Amino acid sequence: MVGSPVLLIAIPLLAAFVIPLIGMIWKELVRIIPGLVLAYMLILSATLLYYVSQNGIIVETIAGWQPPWGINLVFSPLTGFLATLMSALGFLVWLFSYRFKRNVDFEPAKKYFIFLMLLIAGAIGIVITGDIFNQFVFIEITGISAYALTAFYTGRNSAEASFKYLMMGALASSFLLVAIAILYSQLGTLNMADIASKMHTMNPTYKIIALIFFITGIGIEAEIFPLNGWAPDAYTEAPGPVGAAFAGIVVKAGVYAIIRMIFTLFDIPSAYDFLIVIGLITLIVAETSALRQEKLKRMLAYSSIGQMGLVIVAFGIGTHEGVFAALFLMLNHAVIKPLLFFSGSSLVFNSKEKQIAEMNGLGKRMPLMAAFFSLGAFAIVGLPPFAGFWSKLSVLSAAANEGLLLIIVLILIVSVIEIVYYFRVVNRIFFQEYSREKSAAPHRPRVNALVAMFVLAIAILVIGFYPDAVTGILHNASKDLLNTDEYINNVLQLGQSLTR
Amino acid sequence: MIYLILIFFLLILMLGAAVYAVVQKDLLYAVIATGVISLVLTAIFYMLQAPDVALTEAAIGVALTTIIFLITIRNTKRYEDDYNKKDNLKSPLK
Amino acid sequence: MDDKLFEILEFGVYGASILLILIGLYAVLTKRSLIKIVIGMSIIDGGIHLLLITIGYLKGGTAPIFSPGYEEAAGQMVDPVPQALVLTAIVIGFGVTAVALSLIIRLYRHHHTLEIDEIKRLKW
Amino acid sequence: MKKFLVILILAVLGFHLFAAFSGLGFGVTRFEKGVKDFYLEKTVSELHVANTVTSIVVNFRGFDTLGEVTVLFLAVSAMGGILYKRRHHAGDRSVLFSSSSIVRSGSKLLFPAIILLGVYIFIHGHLSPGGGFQGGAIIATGFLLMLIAYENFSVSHNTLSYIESFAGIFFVVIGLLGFMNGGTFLQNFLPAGILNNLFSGGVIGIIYVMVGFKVAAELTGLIYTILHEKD
Repeated sequence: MVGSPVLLIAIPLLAAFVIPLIGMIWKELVRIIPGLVLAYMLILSATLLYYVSQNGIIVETIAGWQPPWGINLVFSPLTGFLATLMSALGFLVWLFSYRFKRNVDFEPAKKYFIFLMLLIAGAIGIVITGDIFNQFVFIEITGISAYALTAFYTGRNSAEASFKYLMMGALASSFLLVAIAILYSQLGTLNMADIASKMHTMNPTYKIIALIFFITGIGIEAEIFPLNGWAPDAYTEAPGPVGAAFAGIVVKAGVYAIIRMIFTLFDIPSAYDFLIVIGLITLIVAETSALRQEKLKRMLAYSSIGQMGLVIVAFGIGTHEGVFAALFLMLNHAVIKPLLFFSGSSLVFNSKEKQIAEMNGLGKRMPLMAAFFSLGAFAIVGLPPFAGFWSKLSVLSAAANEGLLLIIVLILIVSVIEIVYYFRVVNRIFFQEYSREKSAAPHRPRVNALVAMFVLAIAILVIGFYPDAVTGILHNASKDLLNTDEYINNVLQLGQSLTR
Repeated sequence: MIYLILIFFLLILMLGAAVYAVVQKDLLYAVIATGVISLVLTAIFYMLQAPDVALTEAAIGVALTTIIFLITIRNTKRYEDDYNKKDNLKSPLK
Repeated sequence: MDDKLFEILEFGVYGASILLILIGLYAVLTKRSLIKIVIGMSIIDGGIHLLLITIGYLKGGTAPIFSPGYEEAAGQMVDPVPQALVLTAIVIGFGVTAVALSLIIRLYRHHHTLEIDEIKRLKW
Repeated sequence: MKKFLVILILAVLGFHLFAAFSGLGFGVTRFEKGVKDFYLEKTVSELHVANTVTSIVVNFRGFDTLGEVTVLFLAVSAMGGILYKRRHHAGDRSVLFSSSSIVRSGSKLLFPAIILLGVYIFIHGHLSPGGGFQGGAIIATGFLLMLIAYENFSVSHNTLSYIESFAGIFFVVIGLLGFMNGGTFLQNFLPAGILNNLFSGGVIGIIYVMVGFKVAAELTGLIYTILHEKD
């Protein structure tokens, strides 16, 4: 075995404590070390994912206590897939923002990369932990780094967006604690597998109350409908790469936490219908709001919320195909949305208000960025040769197999709305006259940013033309999510076999 | 017996402080009332056999939280906007 | 007599912690001063901590600390797990409160007001 | 109008919460096979730590504590970033109130005693109530007292940052040493000693002392940061 899942958490934390010391010696290291750590995490999680696909789930215990008693980390095909995705994306975000603020003496810039690294470590922690209170702690780590990153620019609006996010996040964590209190008072344990195995003994009333509190708590991170008021502001006011990290990493962790609760922990069948309903509402409200937006990043934020709604609908279908489609959507969204954020933030880099109207005619001045943006736009609305097409097709076929015609109709209508607002932007970029003052030099992204965008673009094309390259991993992952008994056995059996 | 009555008294005191903290327009008094809530919670935690938590709450809840609230009020302002300001009110803060 | 009072106490402790949570929620939802909102959040935290400790309480129990000569006393001890959780939760709550207050100071620097209605330039 | 709506919603929520929790029972043993009994047994028989809360916080659920000190670290860093101003006046500090000489001499007398109490509490974290968090917070209150009483009392920011970083590094490194020796992260690899001795519990005492230093430095830094904000 090459390493162990615990290193995915321990190494970033160690690096976060080391960086302030080393930064006193050579300031450049403040930016370099997080990148090295993220690259290490990427290599480690990829090799572990390969190992897991060959040999079965890794259950890592902490402090040598067996799972019902100690905290454990679960590295299964599903969690491994998400952890690999997050660390890969994290590395790309680091690469994009490497030369982001040249001046390291600027106090927030000194800490930007620490926050970014801990954001990703926290998100990976949410995914691979097997203990609900530990998950709460990781949610807080992710949350505080996200608040700090949102308030990165010293303008007036960023503090406000950050405060709004913080308020909702703090309320959410209180709700989460109440849910944990209810579960602990009923079952006397905090381990997820143990809770899942004892869940049938619990009084149904408590079960529903606990689930409601959980979903309200985690729904804030997952951006489900009534709880996503923070998202558009935070995405708009945060720096571009941070928006990409929110859309690609934080939201995925939140969605994972919700589906782990519903698929594994709580055996409430009606929760799946609830997921479909809430997902559809999120999808429709977000996409219609996106239509009205005038700022680019705000539009992307609403589009991201809508995509998450679609993911939740697909999970709510509940079959193997549905879960597969949802994971495929998550993968595609994690690849496409960062490309849109990267290229979009480069396109509106010099403009003051970041309006869509200011993007007129940029296709001639910044052809590469415009090409990347339109590639992302085509992919996310689901045009055939690109990545988004396959995932949307699999959602539709999963819904069709279950005979959920209403869902199909709604998804198609929403796709039309999506096409309208993305193509409006593409139209402005390519077919309108350049409207800003002529003297303004176009923003030229640096080499590292270009490399990050190239990697994402190539990933979109590869997934688009050879979807088989990823479907194997996704099928394994969805099997893993649906097989609750195996999860419980794998975690608790180790408890019996491992003796100290 | 006395013990139980004492807990009741503390709970009522705590709720009273909470209501006072919410309705009081003068933020300084509201913050002090929040500190009182933490102080009473410390005593209740101790009575419920949780000395570790009581120590933490005493140091963090009573001392540090109150002081960072006070510093914030000192750096921003003392009253909610619909507070009917009395000119002759004197206080060590502002 | 004591048993009767103890039953009322059950009512009282759970009721007080839930009321504390509700009072805090009321402040967060209706108050317009930013500092009041943060005060409300810390009141909610207090209520939840009390709730957790109450769940772990055992009638006539002792604190979960073994003194010399009483190594077998585990049966009469209160549940230590909620206490450990509350320890963690208090420290995390303090961190979040501190970040919130520093954001308030920065907002005040720009807007010179603490009223949420006057600050709200971003739409909800 | 809005207030009544909120009160109505809260009343419904409160009713359901109360219905849920009043059925739980108060002061009763609620579950037969919970994790609690295991912890209470193993803390005496294997870890030799008298304070069960300490053994849970540092060993059984030590990963939570690692996350928690990270949260504090993040909070301090975030405050530094959020409150950053371009034109930073080094000497500016908000003065809560001008202190009289009684307060000054009193603080000077109390300060060493408070520090000593804090150190005592986190060194004896595995024997008596208290531990790293409590001791660290008490030390921070000591510094707070001095910061309030003396307008020109200052703490070196670099020193705080050194203490914080080194304590954090030691925590993770001790965890990784356990990983290399015993096979799992944060595992105890030192002899457990005798129950109720100062040198017992293996790495638990060491980790809690580290947590104490880290929490003290972080909380002091936090207060220092917010106190140096003056417009």
